[in-house]
Amino acid sequence: MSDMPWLTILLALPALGALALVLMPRGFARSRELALGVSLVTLVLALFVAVEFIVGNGHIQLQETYSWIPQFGVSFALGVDGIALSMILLSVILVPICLVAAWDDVPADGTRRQQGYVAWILLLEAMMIGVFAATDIFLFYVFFEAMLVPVYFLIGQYGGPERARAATTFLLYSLLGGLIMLVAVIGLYVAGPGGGDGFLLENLTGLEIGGVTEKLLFLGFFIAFAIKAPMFPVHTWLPQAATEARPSTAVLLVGVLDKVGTFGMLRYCLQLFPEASQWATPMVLVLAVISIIYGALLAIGQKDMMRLIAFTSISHFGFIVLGIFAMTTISQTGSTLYMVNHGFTTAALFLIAGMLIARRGSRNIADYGGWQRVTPLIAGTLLVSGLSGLALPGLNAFVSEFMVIIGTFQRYPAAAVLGATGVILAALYILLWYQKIATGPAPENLSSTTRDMTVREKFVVAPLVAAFLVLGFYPKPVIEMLEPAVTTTLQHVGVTDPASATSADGSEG
Amino acid sequence: MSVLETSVGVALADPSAVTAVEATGTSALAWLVIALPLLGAALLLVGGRVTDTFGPLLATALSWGSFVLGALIVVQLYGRAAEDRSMSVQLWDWVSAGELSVHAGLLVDPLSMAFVLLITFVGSLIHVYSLGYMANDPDKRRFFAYLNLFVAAMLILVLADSYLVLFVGWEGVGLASYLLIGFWNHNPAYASAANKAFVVNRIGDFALIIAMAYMLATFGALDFATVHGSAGSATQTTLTIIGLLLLAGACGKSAQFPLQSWLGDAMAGPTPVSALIHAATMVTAGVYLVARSQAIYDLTPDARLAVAVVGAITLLYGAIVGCAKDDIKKALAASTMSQIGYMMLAVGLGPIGYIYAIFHLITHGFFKAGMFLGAGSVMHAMNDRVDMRRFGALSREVKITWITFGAGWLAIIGFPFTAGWFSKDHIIESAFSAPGWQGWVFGLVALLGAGITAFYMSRLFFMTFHGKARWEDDIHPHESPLTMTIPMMVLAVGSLVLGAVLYPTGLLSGWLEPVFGHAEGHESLLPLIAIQVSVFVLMVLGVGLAWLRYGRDEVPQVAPEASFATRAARQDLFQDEFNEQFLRRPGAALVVGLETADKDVVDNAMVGGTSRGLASLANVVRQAQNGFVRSYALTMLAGIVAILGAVWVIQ
Amino acid sequence: MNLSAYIYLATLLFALGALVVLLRRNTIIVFMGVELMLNACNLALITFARMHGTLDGQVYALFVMVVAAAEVVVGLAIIMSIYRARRSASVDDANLLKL
Amino acid sequence: MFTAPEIDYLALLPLIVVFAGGLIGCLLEGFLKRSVRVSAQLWLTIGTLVIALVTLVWVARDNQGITAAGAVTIDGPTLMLQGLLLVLSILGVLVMSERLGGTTPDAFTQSGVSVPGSAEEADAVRLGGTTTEIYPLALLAVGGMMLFPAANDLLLMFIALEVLSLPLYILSGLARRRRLLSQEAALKYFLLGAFSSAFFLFGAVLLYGFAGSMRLDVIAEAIGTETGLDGLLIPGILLVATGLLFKIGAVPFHSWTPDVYQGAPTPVTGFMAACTKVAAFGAMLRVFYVGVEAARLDWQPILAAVAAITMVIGAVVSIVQTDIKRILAYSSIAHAGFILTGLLALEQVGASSTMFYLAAYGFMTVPAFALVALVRSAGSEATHVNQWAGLSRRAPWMAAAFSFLLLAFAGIPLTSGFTGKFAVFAAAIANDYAWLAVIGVLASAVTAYIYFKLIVLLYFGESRTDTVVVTPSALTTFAVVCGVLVTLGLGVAPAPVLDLAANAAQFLR
Repeated sequence: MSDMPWLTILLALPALGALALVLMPRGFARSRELALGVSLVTLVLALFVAVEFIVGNGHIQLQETYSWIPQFGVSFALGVDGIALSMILLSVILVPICLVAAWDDVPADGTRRQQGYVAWILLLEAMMIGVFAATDIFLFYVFFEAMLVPVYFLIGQYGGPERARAATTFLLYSLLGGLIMLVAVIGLYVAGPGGGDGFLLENLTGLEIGGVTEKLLFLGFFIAFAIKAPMFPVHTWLPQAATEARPSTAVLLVGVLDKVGTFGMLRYCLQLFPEASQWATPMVLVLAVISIIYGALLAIGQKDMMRLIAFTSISHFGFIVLGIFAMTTISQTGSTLYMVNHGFTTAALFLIAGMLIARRGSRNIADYGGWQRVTPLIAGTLLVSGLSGLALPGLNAFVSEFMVIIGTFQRYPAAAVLGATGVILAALYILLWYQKIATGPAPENLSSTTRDMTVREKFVVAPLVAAFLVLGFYPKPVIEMLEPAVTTTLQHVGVTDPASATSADGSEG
Repeated sequence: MSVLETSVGVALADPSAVTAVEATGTSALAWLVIALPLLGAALLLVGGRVTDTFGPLLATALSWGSFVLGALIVVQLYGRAAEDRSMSVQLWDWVSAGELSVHAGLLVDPLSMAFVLLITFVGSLIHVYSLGYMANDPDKRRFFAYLNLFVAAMLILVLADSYLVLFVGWEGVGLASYLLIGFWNHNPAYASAANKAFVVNRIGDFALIIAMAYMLATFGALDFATVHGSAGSATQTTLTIIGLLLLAGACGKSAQFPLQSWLGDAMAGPTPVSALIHAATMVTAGVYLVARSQAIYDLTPDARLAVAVVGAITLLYGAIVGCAKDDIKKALAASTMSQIGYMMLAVGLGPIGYIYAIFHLITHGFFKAGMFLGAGSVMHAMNDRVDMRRFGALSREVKITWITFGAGWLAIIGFPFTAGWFSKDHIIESAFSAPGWQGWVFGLVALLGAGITAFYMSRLFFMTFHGKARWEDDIHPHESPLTMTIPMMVLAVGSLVLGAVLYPTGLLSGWLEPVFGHAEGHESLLPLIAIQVSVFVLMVLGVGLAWLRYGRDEVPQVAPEASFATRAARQDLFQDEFNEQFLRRPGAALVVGLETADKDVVDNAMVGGTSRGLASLANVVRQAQNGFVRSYALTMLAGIVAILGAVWVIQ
Repeated sequence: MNLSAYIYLATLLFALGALVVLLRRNTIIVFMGVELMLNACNLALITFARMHGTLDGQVYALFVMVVAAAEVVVGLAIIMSIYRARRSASVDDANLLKL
Repeated sequence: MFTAPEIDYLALLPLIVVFAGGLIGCLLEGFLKRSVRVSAQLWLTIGTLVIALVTLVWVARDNQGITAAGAVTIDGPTLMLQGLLLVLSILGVLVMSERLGGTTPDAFTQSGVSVPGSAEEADAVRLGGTTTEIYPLALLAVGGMMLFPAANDLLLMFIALEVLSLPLYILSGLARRRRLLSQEAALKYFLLGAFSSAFFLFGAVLLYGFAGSMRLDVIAEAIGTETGLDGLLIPGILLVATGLLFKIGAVPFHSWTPDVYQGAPTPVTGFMAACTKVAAFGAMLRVFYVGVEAARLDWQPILAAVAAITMVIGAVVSIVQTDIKRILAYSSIAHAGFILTGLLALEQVGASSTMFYLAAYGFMTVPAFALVALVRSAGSEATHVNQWAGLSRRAPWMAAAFSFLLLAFAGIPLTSGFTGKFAVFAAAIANDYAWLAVIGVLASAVTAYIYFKLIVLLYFGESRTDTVVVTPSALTTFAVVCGVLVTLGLGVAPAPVLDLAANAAQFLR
């Protein structure tokens, strides 16, 4: 069983699904069903992969390496550690949910529009799997950049009125970051051992490049990831993109795609450039803390709910980056867990906001009010998702946010305390939003046909809420998957956890 | 876990040394105490309309189930030796990474069980009461779901065996409180009140999170056993900081100064909620937290002093505000603040105060819940009016309510031999025994507070039940149904006799001694009898003054113009104005400013600036592309000359 | 006479040719400027051939002349057609394509 | 004194075939009647090119060497570039032959000598005039192009330059529509081309003065020895470079590019853009790698500066263009800069990356211009960007193909554009030109803006009713499909071609 090229199959499946959809005749009526089927099969397959994965081993597993472009030193190499696998699982879980949520986004009008829509989503899924599974830096870069295209079309072709501008801004930002990274990618190869497989991660780890070169290479990678993540001050594309994108697209964009940024920081910045990472830590921590507070404050002031969610994500990404660069086992495990949790939380927020928008036809928060009385279930699940967003204990995000804060505190108390103020601000932006949407007298100007959640929408929300609870109360399986990988990363960086001031067994020993 | 091999005597002198053994018997089912109401909440919320009919009853039953189970556990503990009454129930490995290892675990010990009994008993009574009170509310099912959720969260809070699990309950009760305050959120003001409660609480929670971070960094663990066990090895500064952070957390939850502002607004919730959450249980969580963290506070007099100071300030603050409120629920809320101030003061006094704090907490849970339920009953009678200036002379109309409320009133003003008398007098006495100047200050504050309490509670009582009827025209007061009155009666009995049952018999102090240790004999600044007499005299003065002004005299139906002091008290000593002026407005301005900055500076400079720069550069360069061949040739020649020139310069 | 003088002359001629291209408006004259530049090259070629004492340069010059002639054919054809269309031989009039 | 030089006819066979084909074409012009001329010429031309390609692969490859008195080198780079030229010109000729259902190639005037808009012209149209001379002209140009990189002698290089340029000048002026623009383009191209070739010649003369021969190997030997005329070396090199830089359209010798690209018949533009660049870069490679490599310290900085400024200007100015052909022209300028970056790296990797990029660029440019020619408004080509708005709805395949090519231009991974950029930047970084690579990626990001603006327009713009996409015949379709497939193939599996380029990158000196 383990000889099977699991990851390649996993990657190819949605890609082939997308191809099949494109090849279907114009006006093919079952494209949504086909896409959903493919994504579900992918999900099942991914679960098989997860079973093959040996938990507790921090190294890269399920490796496959094929020579691809030996002249450049490029291999088609896939493999996962716990972090990558968790992100892949997040992706393959979210895609079917998004497909169901997007069921009525694009009507089947006899053209290829609907086919295109779901095909792009499947293609995106393939690339998301690829970007997390790649263990060759060139391959990673290829997916990193190629991924922009499906998103670009998903936003630009199927988004809101300002979609063209949003799509372009998104693309240029990401492309700029990516291209800067390209220089660093090449530079890294030059600094490395070279050869026909010189881009393999394992060949580039532990190079001890040192000096200015390492710092520059680090910056090349970091800038790309910071844009992707996105961190202050290179975040302005996200609110635009998230606002104009369809909710499902926004979920995949913010929930999964942006994680490539933080994933990259962990996997590439830290692991490849340990010295430079430590050199850059103060700067990064400052940016992370600014992101947390800045994103949260801006979220409070938003009038457009999609923008609001986008800004909350900027705040949350601040936490993730904070945890990554605090470089303690707890903080990094927290950050990686946060990456998973944030995926679910944001998905729920975007999709439920999308349900509201579909009913009211407006993203403007002020157009709502009293909807708890009209659509109690939507309002209720919105609240639950919001509570997850503000990291209420018992729901998923709490565990990770808490771990980030206390883990960071072990090494950088000031950053942790400043970052933790995000906890207070989160309560403000979520609850004020919920208040404006759901509370107050029942709206009068609403057509009587406005229905509460449909069965389809229940299928969208139920797994997400289930994920909140499971990850909130029993995150252990995920943590066990993540922690060894984090430990390995920290070993590469050469950082050990700070010991507590008093030994654990205390004076009574 | 290994059982400690130290003698019992030492263990009692150093209560943190009590090591929990793995729970057996009924105690092992402690998780069920939490699970029952949690299940109720889940069923009612997920079940939807199907559960409309039987949901409320089910919720009530499950709550009682918890109480019964809690009682059985207490019985089991009682059967064990005093030092063996601490048991742990390990459920599952919750969060473990690196040094952090937190199990979802419960600590069943006398302190937690005391709370369990209080919560489930009062909670269940209030469930019953709500059956009547909410009978006609269309969202009754949701209400009971939230109530159950609250009970579950509160039980998690008190049963937790680590700060992190405690925090789950801590925020869980915050959530339940938020949901219930905003239960009638079609009124925008109520929704705002709910938000305010949550957000202010979050400030406290923030401190608590940092406290936990500090603990982890210091002790490498978050469970009570390790943290308390190794508290002695931490530096004084560390302990003080942790103590202050925990205090800040407690202030948020218990509406202590300076995070007190939300409690008054929280009265927006249905009255049973105010009784259960904002009087009897949740708001006392801060006191529980400090008491539970005694091992830390014992070692840091500075933090303890801060606790006492906060308690003393709040005690007076609440009392003063209580004197001026005309809204019956807000007056009760102010009184709650004040009473919790007493408890905080007591825990801040250290070992001498812990037991009295918990004692007062329990009695207060009874009498204050009783009075809130009474207030609810009055509102029920008065078509949900809350303005006491339009009450009066209700004693005849709602007799049961009047009597039960009277019991609570007697208890809170500290009428001799009622429950409140036992618990509050001891706190005042303990306050006088604090060392140095603290004894005088805290003692006198507590004493003064007792007098003011007597005044404002009597004011409330007289304005509501005595004097002339000042009802609005369409009001026809009527007594509440049995589902409401029976809980009130039970609580009234508790208010009167609980003190006598628990204290003189040594029941409570014996029960809690394994946790808090034996209270050392202490030197009071004043003789005990002097204190008791002064308390009594002050009480009589307070009641008398209130009678003169609100029982005998005509009470104006509209609040008259008043002195600055009265106006200040009516407006909660300007707490909201302060927050508005110094927190909300600058905050809002900051948000607006940042929003503009994000658009105009960050986006504009990064994106707009770059694109504008490039476009203008392009427009400059393209001027050279003017279509004239000769101009192109000139460009080329210029290029050649430049290149040759450059080479010439280089060489 | 120093051979380098011819080189300077050739350079001068070349520069003159370039200036003609830059300064004159008539297309034919502009083209003549280019021819002048080519012929300056020829002069230089021959001079260098003389300097190096080989015949290569002279042969090169012949080639260049042939090429120049071919260029004239094509060039004049283009100039003619554009002249017929526009009734103008000014290079500055051909500036529809710009920016 | 003169001895008849040895000439290896087998090595020159492809060249001979092409020139012979061109001459036969000229004869056919005279003898065939009008009605059969078009197809006869087409078949002759294609046949000639195919035969040349076959002889190149089967004959010339086995007869490498320096021949014809040291004037012609048939070596790896020559063969590679000649082969590339042949394939590209086959595609180019196919596109030129597009008749769109008419009887004559659609893009070309039926009577080049007639005055635009005159009665003469109308008569020619009525009588079914054809401009079949484009075929021999194209063949002769291809011959010149093939000779250009093979020339080991600057004089031969000059002649090849003229041989390739003169037919192109004429081809540029033969557009059927907008003839004034076309003629103006021809004039500009001609005057500036002649001007620049004069500089090239003068440079060659100076080098002759320096070394006593125009043969590159002699010049190479002379560098470093005292010749008495050392001062001529550097000006000579730079003037020769000027002539070549003009051909590739490098700043500041680029001014002609946009005007000529815009005015010339679109298929010619495509042919010229792709093939001229290949030929000119081939010549550059030979001059700089074989001839004056030893003096690299003098010319490398200059060329680096030119490359940098070329990338920047090409990229920046492209963003304010509103005409598709001008956009592609500026893009070709920017691409010239990218290729120069690779060329600067020297060594084998410089040559191989340059050649690979040329292949990639050629295969995207020809089909791109072919597609441009299909978009019509009121009978003539609609090249203003606004006329392209919303085309995807009416011509999904055309829009998809063009967008894909734009992605390749932008250098998105999985297209040849990315592989090419990677190759040249990698070469540059490995040889201490990292700064140039940084400028390169920044310029790429800027150019991406305009490419994606076009995609935005194609897909997300408001559709215009007066713009139509004509259905191409099999000729264009074949060329476009070929180009797109190669572009994809070089992106996904470039290893064989990279191998080829690497093996071919050995110059005979």
